[in-house]
Amino acid sequence: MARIHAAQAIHDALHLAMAADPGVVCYGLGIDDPKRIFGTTAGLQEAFGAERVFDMPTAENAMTGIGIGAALGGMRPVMCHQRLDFFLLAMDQLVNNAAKWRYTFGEGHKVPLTLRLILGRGWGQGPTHSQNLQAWFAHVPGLKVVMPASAADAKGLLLSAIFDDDPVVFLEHRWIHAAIGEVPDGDVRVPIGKAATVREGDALTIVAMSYLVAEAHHACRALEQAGVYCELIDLRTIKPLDMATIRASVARTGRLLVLDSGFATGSVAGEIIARIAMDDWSLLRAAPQRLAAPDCPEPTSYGLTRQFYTEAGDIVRAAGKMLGLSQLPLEALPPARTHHDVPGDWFTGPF
Amino acid sequence: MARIHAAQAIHDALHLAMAADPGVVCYGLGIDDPKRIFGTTAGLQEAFGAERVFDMPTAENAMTGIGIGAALGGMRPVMCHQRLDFFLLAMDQLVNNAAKWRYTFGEGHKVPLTLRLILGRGWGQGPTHSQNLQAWFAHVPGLKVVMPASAADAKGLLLSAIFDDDPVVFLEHRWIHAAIGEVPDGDVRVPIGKAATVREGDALTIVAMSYLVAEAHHACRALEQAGVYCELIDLRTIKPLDMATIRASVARTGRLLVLDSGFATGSVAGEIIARIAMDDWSLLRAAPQRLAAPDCPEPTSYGLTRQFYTEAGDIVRAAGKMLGLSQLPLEALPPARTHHDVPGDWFTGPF
Amino acid sequence: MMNREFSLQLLHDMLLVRRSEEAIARHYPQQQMRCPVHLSIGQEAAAVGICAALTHQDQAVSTHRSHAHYLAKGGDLDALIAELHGKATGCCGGRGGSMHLSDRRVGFLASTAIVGNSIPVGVGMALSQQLKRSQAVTCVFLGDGAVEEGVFYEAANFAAVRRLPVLFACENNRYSVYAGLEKRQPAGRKLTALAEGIGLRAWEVDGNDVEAVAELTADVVASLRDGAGPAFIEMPTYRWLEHCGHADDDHLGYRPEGELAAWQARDPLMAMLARIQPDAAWLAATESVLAQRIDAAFQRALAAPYPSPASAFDGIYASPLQEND
Amino acid sequence: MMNREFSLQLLHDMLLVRRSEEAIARHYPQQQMRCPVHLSIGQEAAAVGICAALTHQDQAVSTHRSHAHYLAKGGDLDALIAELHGKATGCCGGRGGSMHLSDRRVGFLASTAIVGNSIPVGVGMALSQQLKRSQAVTCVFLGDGAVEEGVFYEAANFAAVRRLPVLFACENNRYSVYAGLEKRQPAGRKLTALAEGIGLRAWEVDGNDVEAVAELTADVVASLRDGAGPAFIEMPTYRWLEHCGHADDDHLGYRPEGELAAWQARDPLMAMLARIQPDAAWLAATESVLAQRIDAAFQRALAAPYPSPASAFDGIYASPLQEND
Ligand SMILES: Cc1ncc(C[n+]2csc(CCOP(=O)(O)OP(=O)(O)O)c2C)c(N)n1
Ligand SMILES: Cc1ncc(C[n+]2csc(CCOP(=O)(O)OP(=O)(O)O)c2C)c(N)n1
Ligand SMILES: [Mg+2]
Ligand SMILES: [Mg+2]
Repeated sequence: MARIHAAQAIHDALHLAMAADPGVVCYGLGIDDPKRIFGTTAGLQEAFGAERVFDMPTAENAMTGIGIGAALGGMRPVMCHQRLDFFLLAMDQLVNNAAKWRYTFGEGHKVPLTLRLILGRGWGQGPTHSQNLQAWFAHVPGLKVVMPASAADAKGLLLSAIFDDDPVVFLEHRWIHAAIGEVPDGDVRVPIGKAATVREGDALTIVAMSYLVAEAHHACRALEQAGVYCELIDLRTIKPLDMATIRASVARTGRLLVLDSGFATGSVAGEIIARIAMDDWSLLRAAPQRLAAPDCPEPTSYGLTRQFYTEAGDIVRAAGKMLGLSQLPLEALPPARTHHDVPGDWFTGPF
Repeated sequence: MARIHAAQAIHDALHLAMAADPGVVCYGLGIDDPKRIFGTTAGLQEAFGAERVFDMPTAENAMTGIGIGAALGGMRPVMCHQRLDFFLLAMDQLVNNAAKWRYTFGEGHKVPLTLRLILGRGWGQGPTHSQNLQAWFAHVPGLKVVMPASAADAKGLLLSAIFDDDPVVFLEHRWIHAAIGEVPDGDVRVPIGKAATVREGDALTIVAMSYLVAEAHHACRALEQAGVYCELIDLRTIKPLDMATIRASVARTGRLLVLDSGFATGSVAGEIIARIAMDDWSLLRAAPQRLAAPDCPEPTSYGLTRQFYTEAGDIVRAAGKMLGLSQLPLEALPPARTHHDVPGDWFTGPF
Repeated sequence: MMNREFSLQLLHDMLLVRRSEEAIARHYPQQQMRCPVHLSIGQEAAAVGICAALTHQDQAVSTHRSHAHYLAKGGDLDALIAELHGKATGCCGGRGGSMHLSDRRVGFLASTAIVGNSIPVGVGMALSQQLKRSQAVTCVFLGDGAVEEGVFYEAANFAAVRRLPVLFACENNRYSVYAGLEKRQPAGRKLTALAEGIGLRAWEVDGNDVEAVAELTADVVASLRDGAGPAFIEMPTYRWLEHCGHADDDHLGYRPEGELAAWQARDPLMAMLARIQPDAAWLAATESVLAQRIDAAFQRALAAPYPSPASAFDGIYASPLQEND
Repeated sequence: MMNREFSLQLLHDMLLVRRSEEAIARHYPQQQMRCPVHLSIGQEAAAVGICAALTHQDQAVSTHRSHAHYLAKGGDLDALIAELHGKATGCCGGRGGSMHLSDRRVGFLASTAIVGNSIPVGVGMALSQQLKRSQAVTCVFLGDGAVEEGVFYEAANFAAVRRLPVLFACENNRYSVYAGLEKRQPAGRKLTALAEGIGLRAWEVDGNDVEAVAELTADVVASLRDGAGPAFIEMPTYRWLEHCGHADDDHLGYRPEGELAAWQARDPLMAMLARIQPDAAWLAATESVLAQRIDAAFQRALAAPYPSPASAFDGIYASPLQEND
């Protein structure tokens, strides 16, 4: 066990995986550059050589197909993109090939490919450096999708992704890089497909993913000050959804609020709500709700972005409405950051 | 008014639009070839010249960006792909550029681009010629998405799409090409964003899109024989959703069944169900349901594809379950086609 | 000069492809093969000549038009015909159909229905071969249309940067569906010059001359095994039948009058026959064995069961999803 | 030889770009420009030389590194600086920030943050120019990294097929972020040879010699207006500061020792000063006017309001969505 931040945890997972299996190769723009993808690939090339750890041309589509081919050739490629948005160029390879070949061609065609896609937020990331398209990936049969919220899960899910025999989209929020927590030493994996109940309560089930789990924790703590105990479920895996865990919680609380960092329409939050409404209708005591990003491209201006992110206060307000609270414990929330567009005051740009 | 099939209606819309506005240009693989994209572009190049109607290199991504640039240059490009699946190559241009520029750059940057994407089905279309990814497009702010079910709507929605100042994804199901119906003469547009209530009833609201509307009609007719009157809503537009029409119907019926031709998880059907559950909880008298494609790549084999499509019988069964019918009027359905993988016995392949 | 046994093998393989494709065309109208088919009649020399230089350890990827590549790579005729029929005995258990063939036993990695999208996969396979210090190479079959996809360019660039053991085998039949080259590519541009511009070593060889293709490919593959870096071979050739389907479509007029006839006069099979003048008995025996094999393949395919509908949702994942419903 | 007035204009425009970028670098640490910035210090000659041959009717698209292109194309300094500050008075009302600039008044169509993705848009604009029988041309600015994207290749191919009036202006600064060319492209491959392989007319010119760039571009643009077909100009040049941000980062060691110094010795601005020896009074006056303009731009930007939060969701669509909620 060590207290480290998630960027370090990711780094550790990569080192462990490469040491454990000579088939693991890591590549992506900047993987061996001075910044080492926010530090996550530090020392990797030094430890495992330029053949297994390499930078690439700016050619996302072919490089994804090359990962598929290498995977079929027995490798376990881990490809990293500094923003998910760049990866829109590679949808053909991901969806038409990686996701479908095991099914179409049979057992000889497993595609153990891990795609680290980093999600941008804040500091003028703007319309094309901030998209959270987990709903797209979740819609595609043949893919698995994970979104860690904590340092331990970042490590454990990345290890699971790398050693999984299917393509796994690992969605890595830029703001969780700084999340600090206890992380088990060694090759300790977090299973794909299992959500975690990170707070218990009986008033309301809050389901969150990735960085929103941190905001939800703040909200839950504040609500507890008002005597309202919410159950907080960290999804961790987006596909497959761990509906059993969500259902069991809703059975206790009768109320469901889902947080999603993606655009509202067609969000994973909507899918969860639909499934509960379809399959567990009788468990619900009130209309389920979601808080998601607005259906709007994200602007760059500091003056415009505040409304684009769900924050603890929004969660408290939504919970209050669902529970009919007359008074909201907003003052129990931690003081707001000086600037809404950075993870903390220590952050000085540009990314 | 004329009784024509939808392929002809699309053809007529293209001719009308090109005649009305010299800025309309049409391009796509095969647009001027002997098959003329299932007949939809017959005579177009002869009438409007090779400058405005042209074939293209097999280069979907750049050709989409070229459409965006031409649109910014004052044209109204209509690009056609014989399968939606090919268009996965162009997600960057569609999502990062077309969808976002009006918002990012302001008024000078309207992108009146129409994307005709044809959805394959049956006759061994297999995993990469059959995808119905409307949920993806609906998730993207800045896009509009339409899916006609009838000949009249195919014409009217295509005209609206072409003359709309925003990018519109026109999802054209291969099996509606043969749909025959009365189609108004001339430039008669069907507004984007309005669903149509195509059958009235009080027992159950069925929402469908595209070819599924035909299956739903059969199901509703059979259910009527059993004295069960369903309201059938043809969505027509996928983005924006006409929730007002759906809501008003659910207010009458209290029951909602949504049909979707896309993969179930993350489907538009799920979004509709989630919205009703969130916003109109009190209207529902039973758990809403959906029938969608399985979360599985579509195989090629005739022996495997039957379960990949929702048919009238499935709809009757689902309705029966929701309504607690003890007897299902399955015998009132029209006789099954000899082969499930073709729109009719007249179809002899290959596409 | 080639040794005669090898030449006869080339001739045999071309006959295998030709007769198989002819049989597919013949049977197709019976609607038992319910999937799009893209036949290679007229293009056999390219497939056979290239594959003659490859071993089963070498890998190949291909396109929508892949029957010839599969057979030439040593593929299983029965498994091919069954696959076209969507049967459980097909090389992909019926899931792939004509446009998605694969058989790892013979190093036929995959063919796909999205133009160009198997190209980088082949390059990735070559990357794994290089990383494993294998002597094997990968052959990427592609058409003149696929060259237009950016993914070809991107993949070729990477192959050149890493000097990967990959051969781009381009059958330039001048058409992409019904569209001639002039609609799609700059007038007068040579594909070999394009490939060289990107950084590939490039050759052109008569795609209807199986011996020429085989000879050149043998040299090029040897150089690939020596680490000389990726290569591109352009093979001008011609498709005789319609793009998709079983029929002759010359009446449609999308090709200049007489073009097909001129190419048919250069039939790669007849040219090879004329050149090596096989013994008549050998030829008759070969034809008859092939006819029987092909016949048997169709009979077996027809008799074989469809995959069980209960299996339709199996194997989407290698490590199964545990939907915790 | 150029006429002196024109040369002075080139010098002036380079000074404008240099001093503006220097001011941005100076102010950036104050964290009022809360968006990534990619500065062009060292690369001014390319931007200015190219744009000198373009009119406001001509269109340009650009990349993440577009301040210089925007200013050289006649862009509004105040609107640029305000945009970097996210203010309502910015050329995109603050929505775009440094990586998404646009100003249709001066034919600056768009710059984007996705490498390569403005390229086809520029080609499409050229298509509209051709269809409208306009004399205008489109300039597509791109970097040596963007060349690796398949979309460049696809777009260039189409431009060549249709002989579109498009100029690909490639600033080859040898780096994509921290990665040198040798990691990304085949050793020894010339970009001009690549471009010619694709079917473009291609030239290389010293990207640090503004007069040479301007002269060549004037000829090339004239040929574009005459319908000679698309052209590619490679301009070797060098970025002095870090890829993204305001600082010098030579200590990071990703560039060979002395490389930056050697290029700084070939400072395009100093070279031009040395060559045309402007009158000292002119120079002093120019510098002082520029300093004032730049200062004023920053003051105005700081004083300007942010766009109203209430407007955040306006204008997603040109024809508004009527969500029938
Ligand atoms: C991405 C994509 N775009 C378009 C198509 C439609 N299509 C199928 S085959 C084909 C022709 C390709 O031509 P070429 O590569 O020369 O192969 P050939 O058919 O001549 O063997 C096209 C355009 C497709 N399958 N995939
Ligand atoms: C599709 C995509 N991939 C990666 C990036 C990250 N990225 C931003 S700028 C850049 C460098 C591009 O290099 P070049 O085109 O030479 O331009 P320069 O920065 O040298 O001006 C990269 C890789 C991106 N923005 N978009
Ligand atoms: Mg071809
Ligand atoms: Mg560069």
